Amino acid sequence: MSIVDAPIGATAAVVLPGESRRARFWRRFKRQRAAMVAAGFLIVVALAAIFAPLIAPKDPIEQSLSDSFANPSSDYWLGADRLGRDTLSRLIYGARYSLLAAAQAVAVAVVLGVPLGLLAGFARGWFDSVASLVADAVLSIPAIILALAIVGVLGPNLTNAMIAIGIVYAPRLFRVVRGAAISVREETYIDAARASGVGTLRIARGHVLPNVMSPLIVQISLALGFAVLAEAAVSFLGLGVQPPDASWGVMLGQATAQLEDHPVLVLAPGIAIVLTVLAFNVLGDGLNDSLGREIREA
Amino acid sequence: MLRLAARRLLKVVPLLLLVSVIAFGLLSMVPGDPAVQIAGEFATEEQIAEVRSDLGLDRPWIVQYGDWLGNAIQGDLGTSPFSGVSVSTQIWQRLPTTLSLLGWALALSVLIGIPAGTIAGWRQGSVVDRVLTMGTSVGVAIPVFVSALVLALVVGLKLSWLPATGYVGFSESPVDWARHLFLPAVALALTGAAEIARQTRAGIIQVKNEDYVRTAKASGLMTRQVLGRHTLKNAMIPVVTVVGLQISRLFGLSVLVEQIFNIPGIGSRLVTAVFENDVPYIQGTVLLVGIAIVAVNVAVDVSYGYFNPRVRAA
Amino acid sequence: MKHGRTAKVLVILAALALVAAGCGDSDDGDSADTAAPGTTEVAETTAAETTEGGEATGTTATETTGGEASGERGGTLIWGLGSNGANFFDPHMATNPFGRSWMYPFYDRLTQIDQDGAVQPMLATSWEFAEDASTLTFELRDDVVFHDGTPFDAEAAKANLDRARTQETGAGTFVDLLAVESVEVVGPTTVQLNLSTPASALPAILSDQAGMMISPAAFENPDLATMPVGSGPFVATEFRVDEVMLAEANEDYWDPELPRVDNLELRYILDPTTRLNATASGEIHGGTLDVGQFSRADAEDLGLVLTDRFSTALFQLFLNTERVPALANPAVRRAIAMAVDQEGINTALYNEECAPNDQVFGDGWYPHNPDIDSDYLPFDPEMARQILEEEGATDVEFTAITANIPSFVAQAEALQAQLAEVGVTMNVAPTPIPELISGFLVNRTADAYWTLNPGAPDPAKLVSTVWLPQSPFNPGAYEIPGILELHQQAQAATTEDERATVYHEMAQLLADEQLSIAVCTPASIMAHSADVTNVQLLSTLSDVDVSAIEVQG
Amino acid sequence: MGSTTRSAARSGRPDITTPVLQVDDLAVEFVTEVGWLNVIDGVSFDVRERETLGLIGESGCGKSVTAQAVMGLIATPPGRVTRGSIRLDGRELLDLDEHEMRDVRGRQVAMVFQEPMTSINPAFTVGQQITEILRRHLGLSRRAARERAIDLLARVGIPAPSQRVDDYPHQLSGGMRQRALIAMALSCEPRLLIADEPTTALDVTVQAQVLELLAGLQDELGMSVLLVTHDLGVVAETCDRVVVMYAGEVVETSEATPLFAHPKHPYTAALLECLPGLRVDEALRPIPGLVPPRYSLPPGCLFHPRCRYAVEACAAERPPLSETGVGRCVRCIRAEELELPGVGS
Repeated sequence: MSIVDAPIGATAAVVLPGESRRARFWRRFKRQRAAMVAAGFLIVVALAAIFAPLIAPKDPIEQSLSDSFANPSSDYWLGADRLGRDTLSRLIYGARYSLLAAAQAVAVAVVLGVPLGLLAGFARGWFDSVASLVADAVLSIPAIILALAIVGVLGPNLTNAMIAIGIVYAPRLFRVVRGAAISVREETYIDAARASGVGTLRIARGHVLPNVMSPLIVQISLALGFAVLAEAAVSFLGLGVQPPDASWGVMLGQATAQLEDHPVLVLAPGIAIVLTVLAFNVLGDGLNDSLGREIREA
Repeated sequence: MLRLAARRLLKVVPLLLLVSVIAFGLLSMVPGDPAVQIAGEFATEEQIAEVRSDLGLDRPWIVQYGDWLGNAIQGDLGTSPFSGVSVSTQIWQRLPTTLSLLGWALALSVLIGIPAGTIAGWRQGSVVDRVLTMGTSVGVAIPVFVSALVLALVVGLKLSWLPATGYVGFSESPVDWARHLFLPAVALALTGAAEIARQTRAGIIQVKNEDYVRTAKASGLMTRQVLGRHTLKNAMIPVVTVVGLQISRLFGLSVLVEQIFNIPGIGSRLVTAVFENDVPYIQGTVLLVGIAIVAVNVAVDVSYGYFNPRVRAA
Repeated sequence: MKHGRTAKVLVILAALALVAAGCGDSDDGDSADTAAPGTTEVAETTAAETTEGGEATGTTATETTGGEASGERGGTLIWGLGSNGANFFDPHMATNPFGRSWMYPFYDRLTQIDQDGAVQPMLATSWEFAEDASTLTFELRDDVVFHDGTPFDAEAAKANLDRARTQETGAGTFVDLLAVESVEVVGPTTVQLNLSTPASALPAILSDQAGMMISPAAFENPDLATMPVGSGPFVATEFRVDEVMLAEANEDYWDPELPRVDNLELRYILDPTTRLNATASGEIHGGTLDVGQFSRADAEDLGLVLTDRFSTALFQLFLNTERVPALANPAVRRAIAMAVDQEGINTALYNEECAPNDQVFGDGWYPHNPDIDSDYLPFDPEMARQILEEEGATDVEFTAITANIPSFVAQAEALQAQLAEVGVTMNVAPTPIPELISGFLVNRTADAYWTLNPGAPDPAKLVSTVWLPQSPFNPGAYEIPGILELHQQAQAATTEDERATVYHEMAQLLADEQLSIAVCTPASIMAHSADVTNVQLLSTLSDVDVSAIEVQG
Repeated sequence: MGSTTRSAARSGRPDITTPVLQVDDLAVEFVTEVGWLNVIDGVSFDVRERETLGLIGESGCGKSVTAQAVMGLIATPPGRVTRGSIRLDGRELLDLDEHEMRDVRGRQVAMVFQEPMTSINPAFTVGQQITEILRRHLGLSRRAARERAIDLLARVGIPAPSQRVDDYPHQLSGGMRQRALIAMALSCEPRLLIADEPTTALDVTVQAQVLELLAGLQDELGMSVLLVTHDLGVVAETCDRVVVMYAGEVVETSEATPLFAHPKHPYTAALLECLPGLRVDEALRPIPGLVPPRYSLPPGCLFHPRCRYAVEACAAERPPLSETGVGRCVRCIRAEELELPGVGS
């Protein structure tokens, strides 16, 4: 039977006997080319962030006022900003802050959202109603305003800004995890485990968490995208990364007025943000399809 | 249906209370003391303390909250410490502007998002689907304040097809009102439509594999009926939820868009309030928006009854 | 089938680049532009004008003739203002140093300052000091009526001056009138101020908020803060907070030449990019050009006309000498001043619109000491490092707060880098504007504060705010030797020449002391459409008196 | 459940002129992650006028795919018909474009599915879903369609049809819903009804009622029925002729009675041996091994690894489907020599 390379698209998911969950994930993920490209791009950005000192042509903070707003040239590949700092170097170092910010924010969201969501979904009862109430209340207040208020209270710096964004995103993770936990809780094998005397906590860790993992991983990927965007918004209002360091959001904020005369100053961080967020979203979709539900063959 | 709505409304009361606590509590902790603003740079410590007590800021938190909530229920959200103008009037003056902007943005988002999502979902795997999917991913990825500025600069100023700034009330001239709101609404609708399209696509894909859609096809119904009636109506539940979420998201983003397009809505006043530390205005706005979003969520829940008769009977 | 998706992704990325290429940024970086809530001299963010733009292009609206106004009154004037603030229509209570533009159309003052900086009559036709400088007597006009019908006479003037003298909180007008012991009505149109100490600056100071005349009947009116009741050329009709003040011409204004339009709209547009766009798109007639963001060419490219004027403002780094002991040493401060590349900053950050300046008084203002040029403390990092070593101040470190507005942050970052070159570590902490006053002035928790002082109608006011030991902007209460004597002398000098010589000496003293590190003096620039003429700028930065503006077509 | 085949007792003999449905050498492929997968290969059978043909086989043998192929419901992607022809009253359905096929579906060929709970749209009333089909195919007015819908509900045995017509699906029991689906399918009196496991999801008592209903309507409307099932008991009850499928291929075709009495293909015989109801005295003998998945088929006869009578030659090459008497064919090279035990009546 000839195996013609199948077109991508709505393929019927096939369960090959004897295939481990991980192997099946990789077999499917390899076929999601867009997701692979996105993953590749993110790895490149992460490496650039880690090895910034080696890659960046110049010191991102070093100023030369005579080169203020220098146009892209062999010396300044992407031109220089108002203080004569090399845009490319700042972009590479900026990756550090933007990714670090995203990671911090998502970490806060996970620490806050996941355990509470798991407990609420699994334990139900008063805890669930109270936790859901708080989550709904936080979700009822627009993200940007809440973040601004929290940063206002904690004081403007990168970590506080990311804590704020983490708090704002936590209810979303809470609801995803709670939803998954509730659906798993209904499964018969949970009753079977409980019937055989397995403790609630072990059930939660053993059965509920693995099943919650796949929707959670997808949400985390989307959360990272959200965090990069949120960091840009907060930094744009001057409440994020403190000078002289700069994240992409800060670079964007500082260059807004020069959009007409020096578009590259806005373009560089703008494209970086859009591509990174796009990569996170595409990766999220890819993960979603690869981790998705297995359709038993008819 | 009514019982469902009543039960849902009952659940709303504690939620609103919590929103008000967050709105009041969080914002009253924001540093930067309004009393110093009013007293001026030459005031002495005592004078600042005196102004603070006039504003009632020296009372314990709970008392301030109780007082504020009591008034809020009667529609009085306090006064801005600087201009002495009541917050409620400020919001009331600016509400129609923001509602027009959000109305436009939501309409555009829905009119673009749902059809795009339906086509992408119905023709899953086709080129159209992949283009639309990638388009929505990009749409979601572009920061709103970037698209807003580009629209303002390129379409507004350079091409001057549409006004780059300002707002004209509907009563004054509906045409100008629409023209002034178009660009900011598009800037907002870009991400709004993308989000709705993604959800509609997922909904359509899930529903189109249902047995009853196969039955409809097997009965030889036209695509218009199979897709338009049978599939769409059942796919709408998740979509309506997302549209509900969009309203809260669009308001948050409109704060920046109103600023860029200089539209005198609740949002642009919020930016100046944050910078002026006009806490009563911020608290009033956050409370009002919270109530509006809770109301939207209730409406969304109740709408499930329309889409799913089984819920209606519950 | 094979290449399928990869090719498509690359195509998308390319398309994306095009889309993103169009990407600008969000609204103007410094979305807070000014919104100088509270009283600090957080500038309107406008670093205006070059020095050579000394002369004012607008005509003076002095005396009664009202200059060469052309023909009869007509049309509606819409002007964009970048700042608002607390109680900004009650001149004695308003704490926003950039609120003047909102008040001038509604409140007449006792005196006014023409474009050359000379004090001219307004509600007061003439004034004179007694021989022993113990009193100052004003002769008042007899044909002035407030908007609410109350006639303006000596009683009204006394009521206003007393209110201004006793209002402890708010605009600080009581500091301006410290020298006034009491106010006496000596005639229906004559009022006499009894002075405890000589105060030659009073006539100039009374051209500002301290000299604004409010209708006494409106003193107790609770919404005076939002509905001005003065005797000015315009009468307020409707006010919407943070949005617009609508006004119509005052039909029975005492100066027949004014106002030159039927209706006035003062629009609050915080964001400089939006303001420039609004002017370019014709939504408003004009507004302040934020030179920290846009060059003159930008405005002219958009087909706009520029009216500029020298200003009494100064970009400077205020220091708390108590919190940072090393900064208590004038030599160290001078070394820091020499580490600053004023010319470099001017070109990079102000589009060449902020004249380098080592003394505190801008060029074009009479207290400016011509012998001190911008190279008095030359840009010489080598020498600066040397002095610091001699003074044993090799590890100076402090934190400077500034408004979290991109242009301000960029200026602070420039200083940070230049100071680092000579071994001085200045950390920059962008701070939300409401916390700047409490940070530096009230709780005194900040070491230094980078900002713009908008200037003042009279040098005396500037000195009392910053350089006296008890001045609010001298939190370290640093005592400059001889400053108090010079301040007294200036107050006692009656003619402008005498005052000029005293201030020249003071300028020399302050230039040596560098209690606040002076960088440059911005000029005020208004960008407006061509069909708007007679735009009168004030000496304080980016303040405009729209009373005399005329709109053709 | 009596072992006699119902068909013999029915009134008219099935007309043997041109068959209503002729399926010839049909092959269908599905795209999966491991590439194109051939699901059914070389399926041929006919359904004659007023006849009930049983299409039986274990789950996964491709019988449902065959039924859906006839209805043109194979979505491309992921599926596609690669070979063969499907003729309805002599008209080649595979040549029709989607638009023309829509006029056939529901009008000339109708289908009833296995899951009554999910095969009816929960968001619309039963009446709405029936009138929609009537108006689409017959262009009836709103009122006429409603009357006809009520009449149809009555004929499928739903009590108080004039109220039930405005009920939502969740207000009806499983049996009632299957009756409503049948009403929908038969609303335009189609030439052929394809019933894909119509009673599998119902409990036994309701099962019998539905089968009774189908037989009654078939006589009344002179309709042919293609019954897809894995339940030999149902086949024995209702089918005139039977087609046995195994792993995507037809292995035996025959009249119902002779098939049960003298099965020709070892797989058919083995199936009969599994039937508890039919043999009281002997122990059940399950078929060893599993149905081979389509992506790893054994060489030669697909059943040979599990066939008790398999010999060397069976593994050599694929046996053809050959005629063994009037209207009977079998895909086994040893069919002639083997005497396979049947189920005596």
